Amino acid sequence: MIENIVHTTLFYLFAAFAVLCALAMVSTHRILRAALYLMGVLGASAAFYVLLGAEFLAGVQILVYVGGIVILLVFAVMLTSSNNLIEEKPSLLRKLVALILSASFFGISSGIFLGATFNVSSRLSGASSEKIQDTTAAIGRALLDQGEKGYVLPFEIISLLLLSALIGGIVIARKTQPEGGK
Amino acid sequence: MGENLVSFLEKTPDVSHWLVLSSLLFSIGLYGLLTRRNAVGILMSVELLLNSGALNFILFNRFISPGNIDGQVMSIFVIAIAAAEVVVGMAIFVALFQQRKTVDVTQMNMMKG
Amino acid sequence: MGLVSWLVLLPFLTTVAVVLTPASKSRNIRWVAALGTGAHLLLTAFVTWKYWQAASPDFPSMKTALATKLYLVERMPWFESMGIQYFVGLDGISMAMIILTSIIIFTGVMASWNVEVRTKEFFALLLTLVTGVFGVFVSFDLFLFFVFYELAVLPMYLLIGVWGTGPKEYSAMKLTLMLMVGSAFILVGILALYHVSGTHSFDLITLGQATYDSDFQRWVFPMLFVGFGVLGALYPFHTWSPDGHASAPTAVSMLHAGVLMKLGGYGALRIAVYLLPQGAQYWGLFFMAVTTINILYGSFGAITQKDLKYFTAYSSVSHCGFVLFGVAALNMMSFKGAIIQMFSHGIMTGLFFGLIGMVYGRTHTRIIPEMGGLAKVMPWLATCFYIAGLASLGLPGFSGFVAESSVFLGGFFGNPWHDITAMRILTLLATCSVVVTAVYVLRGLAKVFAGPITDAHFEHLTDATLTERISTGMLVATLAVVGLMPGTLINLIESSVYPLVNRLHAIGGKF
Amino acid sequence: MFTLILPELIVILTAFLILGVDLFVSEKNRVVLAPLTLVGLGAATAAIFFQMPEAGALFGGRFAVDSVTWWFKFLFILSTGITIALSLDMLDGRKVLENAQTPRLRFRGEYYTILLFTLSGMMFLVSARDLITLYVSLELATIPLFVLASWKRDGNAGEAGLKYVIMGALASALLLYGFSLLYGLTGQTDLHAISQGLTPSPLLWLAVALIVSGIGFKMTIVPFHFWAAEVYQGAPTPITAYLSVASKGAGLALMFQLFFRVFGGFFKDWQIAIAVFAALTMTLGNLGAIVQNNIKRFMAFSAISQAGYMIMGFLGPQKESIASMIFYMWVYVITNLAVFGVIIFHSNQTGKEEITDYRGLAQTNPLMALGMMLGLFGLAGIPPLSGFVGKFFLFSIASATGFHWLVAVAAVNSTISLYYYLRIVRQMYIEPPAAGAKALEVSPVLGFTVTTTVLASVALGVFPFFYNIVNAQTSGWMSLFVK
Amino acid sequence: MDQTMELGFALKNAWLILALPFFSFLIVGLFIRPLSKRAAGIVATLAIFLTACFAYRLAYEYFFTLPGALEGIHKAFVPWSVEWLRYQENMVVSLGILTDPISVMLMVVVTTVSSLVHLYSTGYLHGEDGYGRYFTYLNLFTFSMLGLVTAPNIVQMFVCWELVGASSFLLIGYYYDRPSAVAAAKKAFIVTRFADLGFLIGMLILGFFGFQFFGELPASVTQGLQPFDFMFLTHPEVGAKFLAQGGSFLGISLVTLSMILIYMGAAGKSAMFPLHIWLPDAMEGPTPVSALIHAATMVVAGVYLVARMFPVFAVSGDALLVVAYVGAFTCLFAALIGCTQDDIKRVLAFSTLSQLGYMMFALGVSSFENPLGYTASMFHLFTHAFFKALLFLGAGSVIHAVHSNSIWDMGGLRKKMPVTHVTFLIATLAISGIFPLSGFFSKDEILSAALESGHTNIFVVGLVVAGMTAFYMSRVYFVTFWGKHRTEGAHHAHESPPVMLIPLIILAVFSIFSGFIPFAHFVSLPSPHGGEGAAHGGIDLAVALPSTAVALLGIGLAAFFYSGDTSRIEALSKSLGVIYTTIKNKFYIDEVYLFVTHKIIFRFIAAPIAWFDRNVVDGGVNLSAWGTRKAGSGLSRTQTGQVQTYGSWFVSGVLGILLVLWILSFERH
Repeated sequence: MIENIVHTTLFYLFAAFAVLCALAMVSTHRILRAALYLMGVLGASAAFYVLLGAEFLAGVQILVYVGGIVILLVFAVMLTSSNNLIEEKPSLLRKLVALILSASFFGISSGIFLGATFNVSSRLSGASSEKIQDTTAAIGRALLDQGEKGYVLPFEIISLLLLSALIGGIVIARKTQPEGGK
Repeated sequence: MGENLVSFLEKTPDVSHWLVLSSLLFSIGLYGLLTRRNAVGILMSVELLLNSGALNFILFNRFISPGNIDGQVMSIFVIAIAAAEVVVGMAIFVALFQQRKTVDVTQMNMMKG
Repeated sequence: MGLVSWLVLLPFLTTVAVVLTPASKSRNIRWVAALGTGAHLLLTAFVTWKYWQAASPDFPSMKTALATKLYLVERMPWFESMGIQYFVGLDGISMAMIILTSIIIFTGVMASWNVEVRTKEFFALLLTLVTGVFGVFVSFDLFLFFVFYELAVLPMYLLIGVWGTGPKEYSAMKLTLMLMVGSAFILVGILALYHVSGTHSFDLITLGQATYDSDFQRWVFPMLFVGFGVLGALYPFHTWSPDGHASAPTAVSMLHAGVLMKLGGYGALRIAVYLLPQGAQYWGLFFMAVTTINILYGSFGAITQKDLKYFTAYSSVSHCGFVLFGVAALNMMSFKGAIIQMFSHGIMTGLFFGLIGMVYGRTHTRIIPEMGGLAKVMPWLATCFYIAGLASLGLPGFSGFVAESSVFLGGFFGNPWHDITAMRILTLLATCSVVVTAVYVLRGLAKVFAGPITDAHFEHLTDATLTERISTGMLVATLAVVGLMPGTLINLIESSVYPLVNRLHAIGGKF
Repeated sequence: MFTLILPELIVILTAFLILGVDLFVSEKNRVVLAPLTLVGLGAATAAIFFQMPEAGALFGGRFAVDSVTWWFKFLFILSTGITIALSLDMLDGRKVLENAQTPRLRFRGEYYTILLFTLSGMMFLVSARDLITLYVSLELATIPLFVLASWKRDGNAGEAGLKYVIMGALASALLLYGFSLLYGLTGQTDLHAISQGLTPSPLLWLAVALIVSGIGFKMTIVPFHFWAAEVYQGAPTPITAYLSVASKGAGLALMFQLFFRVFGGFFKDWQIAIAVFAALTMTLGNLGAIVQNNIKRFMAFSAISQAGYMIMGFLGPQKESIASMIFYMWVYVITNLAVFGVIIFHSNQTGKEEITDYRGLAQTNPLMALGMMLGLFGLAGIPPLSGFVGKFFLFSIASATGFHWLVAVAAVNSTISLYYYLRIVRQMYIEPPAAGAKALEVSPVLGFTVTTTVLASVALGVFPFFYNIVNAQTSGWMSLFVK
Repeated sequence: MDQTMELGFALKNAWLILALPFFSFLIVGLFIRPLSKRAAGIVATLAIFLTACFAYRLAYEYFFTLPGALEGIHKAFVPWSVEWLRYQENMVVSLGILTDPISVMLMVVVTTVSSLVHLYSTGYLHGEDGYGRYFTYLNLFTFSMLGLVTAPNIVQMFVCWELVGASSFLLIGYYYDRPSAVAAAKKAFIVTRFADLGFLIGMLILGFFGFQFFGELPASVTQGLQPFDFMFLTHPEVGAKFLAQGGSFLGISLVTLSMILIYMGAAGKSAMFPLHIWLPDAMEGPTPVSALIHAATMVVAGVYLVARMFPVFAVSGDALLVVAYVGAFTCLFAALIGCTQDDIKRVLAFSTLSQLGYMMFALGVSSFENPLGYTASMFHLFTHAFFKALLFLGAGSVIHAVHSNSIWDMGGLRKKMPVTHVTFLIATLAISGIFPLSGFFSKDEILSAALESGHTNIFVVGLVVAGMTAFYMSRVYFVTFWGKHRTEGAHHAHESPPVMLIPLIILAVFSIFSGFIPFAHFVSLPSPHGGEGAAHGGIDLAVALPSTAVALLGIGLAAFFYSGDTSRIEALSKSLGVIYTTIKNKFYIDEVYLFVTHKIIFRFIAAPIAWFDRNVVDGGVNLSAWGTRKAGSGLSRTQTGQVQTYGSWFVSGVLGILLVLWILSFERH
């Protein structure tokens, strides 16, 4: 089953890439590089989505995440650290604590995952098993459907969220000197 | 050796493999969140966390209930929420930067005790 | 609105009236308070009469009763789904306590006639406090009881903190917190009773009809007893009392030592012993031992005190020990003695603190060695002081003797559940305190009032004013009336003590 | 059917209306915004009452209304309304002293709009019946608050915002991860369907743990509470008040949604954990409050300890649990807002936030001091104030489920809390006023707000009316989820 | 008591004997005293005279009109009682009046002496500030003493016992601005209080057994009685039950223990060694008070109590022995000290102690087989009341004239104060036991009782002390009235006013003639089996001759040493050296007490307790507060302000919950 082999190989390749990018992202001292590595992780994630059969999501991931959010983050970096793009190192203690915590989280959770039995759908025996074929259309319909399977409500809620984030962002970031300060 | 590899590769990654991957990404994100000194760096780590959450939804959608698209929809919302968080976070960091001339979180301890 | 509700409502209305009186005229405020409490005194007399009319026909039948019988009862659902009611009524014990409180608050108002700083707040808080106290004594729903219980404790903080002397903030805080910790344990006990009884009611009578297994009783009883004991100055939770009393203004000390500390003994008897007879049987001897320490320790502690208020506070620790001792001794006489001791000590210590306040107001010192020969310039106060002192050492003819002898007899006679020899030894040890009391009381009195005048400016001090005379005179008269005619009080309370004892025997069991 | 979502619609429409009006009126005339908002909130409340006996679902069951949602929504609207009333002086600026150090808040229109958006988020949160709606509305109820917390744009506000946003993002990520596991365990997003499909397993515990962290963040449960102190301190005081009441209420609602609806089947498994966390939260919150000097920080720790009491209601499937928690939440909201009313009044007038700045308030402003004292006593749970009654009911649940030790811990904690509340009372009543201190001016709105909240706080405790209604409506609710 | 019997007016209205002084006390104290001091004195005195008349009438009715009275059968009964204090059912204490020979006898004594002292005091205290107060107290004392005497039950006895103690306290401290008086009052009260502790505990034990036996005994015994009633407690069947069921504690039978404890109370009040220390100091009170309280009435209450409880004492023979030996020892001990004192009142006080010792050992040596001691003791109590009161009042008269208490400040007063002198002489002779004065009869009866009961050692002590009594009393007499006046005060002394002299004369008459009363006819030990004990009166020459001889010897010695110049006695005292100083310092008993109370109890019990309370117990409370605060500030250190630290807590919180849930689920599943 060559498909499977490709699938698996891709999985491990992208996984390795994503993990390396992620590690690089959290350990680099240059914040802009971190943004770049983040982009790598997110890109790899898009690939994961494709592997998982969520092509639409992969597109969204590339467009919104890589194209939007990371750019925004880069702007943020520019706006906030114009004169020191190189970050100082965190203290050893903090690194140690973080290492212990994240490692134990990883250890415990992956232990649980490996030991857990999932109610894996029987229809899913291979990558090409039957599933909703046109996910893009299905998602589009679902987002505006008011019925049983519809997501119009969270969709509207998220629009309110984005709106208020927008308004808030403007209010906060607007360049005015606060009154009465020092 | 080669046989082993092939038989290994022939078995497509199972739900737990995916989960371990997402858990690894999540843990790395946590590490970043707990160590980065630049607030924006922390925000990036948060993206990593949210991303692995979204990944979870998609992989579960794929493996557990391929008959619907709930997981994928959730991932879309997660991406939107991540965007909103970044917007707000960025605004706050920028405003803070105007006041304190830095966004090093280790120096953000004027209030404590 | 029945009569009993008015007992609580009247002080509350007086509080309101005080609040509404313009603050600029402290004279008017005093009068409002005096009229309100005076009216309460009349109301109490009337209620007592009504109670007597209602209750006296039942006296013979109460001898075998297993449940407390209440009179002039008013019931109203409150938080219905929880079974919480507004349930007030009277039995003999609460009637006695109401009389005590009514007397003390009236005399307390009289004794605070010269409070000039923030008069309005003072009287408002004082009356709030007393509203709580009346509430406790009439409520027979444990929730309501607890509400009033805390209401009675808290105003103390401000009363001591604002109008007190010395390290007042410290004392006020200590007092409030210790009492609140005590009430926390009470709360645990009350809730446990409610849920374990399965009656879905906080009504004391209903709870009394439920059965509790003995393990449960064993752990809840000490919770309740210690919880109430904190307010009753149970050793070693008594240390709020010396500091608190020493810092408190006159009327507050009077009310606190006179009435509030009684809530402890009252609650221990009314709730802990009544509801948990087996717990009481299990722990009785232990608490007798602890209260014996109280009694001796308080009296020895009083010997070396230099400050009159500390002196009286330690004596209160000792005397309140008798109350709890009586409660823990679990028999008819000791219960009766405990109740009479509550009444007696209330009046006596009210008198003591009132007098100390009056003397302090004149000499501006409470340090015993600094005073001397005051009897010459203030014969009235000296006489009253001597009377209070003699009453406190249990001189027959005053109520203290009636109480203490009952407690001693009760302790000595023992009960079926505890080792009689141990009880007797404890009783005898407790009895020894009468000598120690005599020592410290007489030493103190002799130093302050007798002998030559020690300070030239004492020569020009004046004797008691009219309000002070009314206040002290009333208390002295009460002491003497109860002491000379103990039947008045005994007839009032006796029928209500029977159920407590009968329950112990009916729901008994050896461990 | 339409009326089910009417309150939310009214709130959202009001938000847009405000946004629109704000665009077209001059700065001076923007004072009309506040009344407009309040009218909108009033209308939403009316809508809730209008729908009250009606329960049902919309959007294919993603949105539902039942007896519990009414009370939560009503509560959120009320706390938003009071928060707005408390903000008026700072926004419209009529009563702020000229030399006060507290800067006026700007951007009224945006302020109200964002508040209303978060309000709508909370309302959706209560009604959400699937993971996705729940998560999205939770974010709507959270993310705009980051903005509000740093609205003042001074250093402290920025720091507060930073901490809030980072911790908020972390919490939201953890919660999301937990949700994803729930989804993975059952393949469902519908809360009811999830609860049917769950069986106890380590994976479930991992999901629960992650979810608890998200809830703990909202409700400030130890050890997820650390952000609260700084955020409360740095945020504008009305927002602090809002965070301490509405946001916490949202947390409680979230916990209702998850612990009753989803995990209700095996409460015995998490019961002890709840007890432990309740004990930890109230104890550490109280201990933290003892040493505070800044009144807002102080209130933060007080609020933390209150959260510990609140979750006692989750200890067991008692008939009264729901009513007790809702009642306590109500009581807490009203009482806390009364206290914040006085704090806002005081800091508006003096610009000071230290506890010692309250010295002698009883002599300069006796009524405000009285209100503050009653409010604080209410928080400490002193009878006959409603705070006591509320706590009593919660303790009763712990007692009924056999957690007597927790009752003891909680009751002793009440005493500790009394200690620090009394510190303020001491400043107000016992300490003399600073030399030359004059009576501070009380604006009518604040005066009215404080008065009504204090009165309500007393009345809730004395009159059983409110509790009885809540109890009557909600007593059967839990039996649907918890066996 | 036979209900159909006709009672006379006084017996029917017996309550008046308490009511008169009580209401007089109230009215004088509350209403008259503030208005007029003079009126207070008059009213108080009149009231007591009225009471005295009533008591005489009552005594007459009791001893002469009741059926069988003339045959010498005097039954005890309770003519009046009301319920006073109901401890519980079957445990009721009533307030009442018990009439039996000794109570009626003491009513007479108390009212007589009291009324005379009242009268005397109107003169003695004339013009003093506390005049009204004084009479109030005196009335209170009279009431309490009468209550004690008439008590039908042990609780009333105790109540009045305490009340006489209190009024004694008030009267000793009458001069409250004089520190010595205050100290003496305090001492008197505390010492007797300490003794009363024994009484109280004894009473508890008795009460308990009384209550227990009460239910077990047939109604014929308990009819109309209560467990605390004397008539019940002293009932022979109760005594038998005591012996049978009383049990023991530490090897002592409980009945003995309780009687010894009760005797402790009695010893305190009657100032038996070692509880005697208060009585000499009590002389700080005004002299009439000393006469009334500390000589004639209150101090004999202890004797009275022992007599009252005699049947129970008799049940426990050991307790009686204690009574006898303590009495005898005190008798000797006090007489020894009496020989060395200089303060006239102190000499009298020690003589009182000594005489009380007589009474006590007289009771101690008697038994149902040898009942003479009982009668003798009561007889001596009776006569002693008069002559000792007379001595005190006489001394008061002298002090009033000389303004000093020391006998060495007096001298040569026999010319200046003839009436005082003569009456004092009569009293001296009476106490010395010279025929035919009253003391002779009663003392002889005591001595012969001791001899007859076989307690020869006690008899010898009694005989020796008789001589010593004569010696030290004559010493006082000679030093005071003979020789030259030694001070200005003595020089200017003049006779007291008539109000003071009249009581002296009346008492002198009593002192002379009361010995001739056929006392055994009226007072004798009721035999346990009904009927009267065979007490015989009359003079036993075998005793009378030696006792008279030693008395005369004592007087002679006193005359030899003191009638003229004092060099002889100085030489003698010098030669005795340490022994003399020890005796003069009252064997340093006071110092021992002072050491025990101040140095041991105050310093090693009270002060440490106070310290312990403030530092350890209170320290514990403060420590918990401190600990809480420390925990708070420690905790606030975790609030570092570092958002990533918070994040770490957050994540560890998640892991923590996970572990908790996991472990719990292990336990459950």
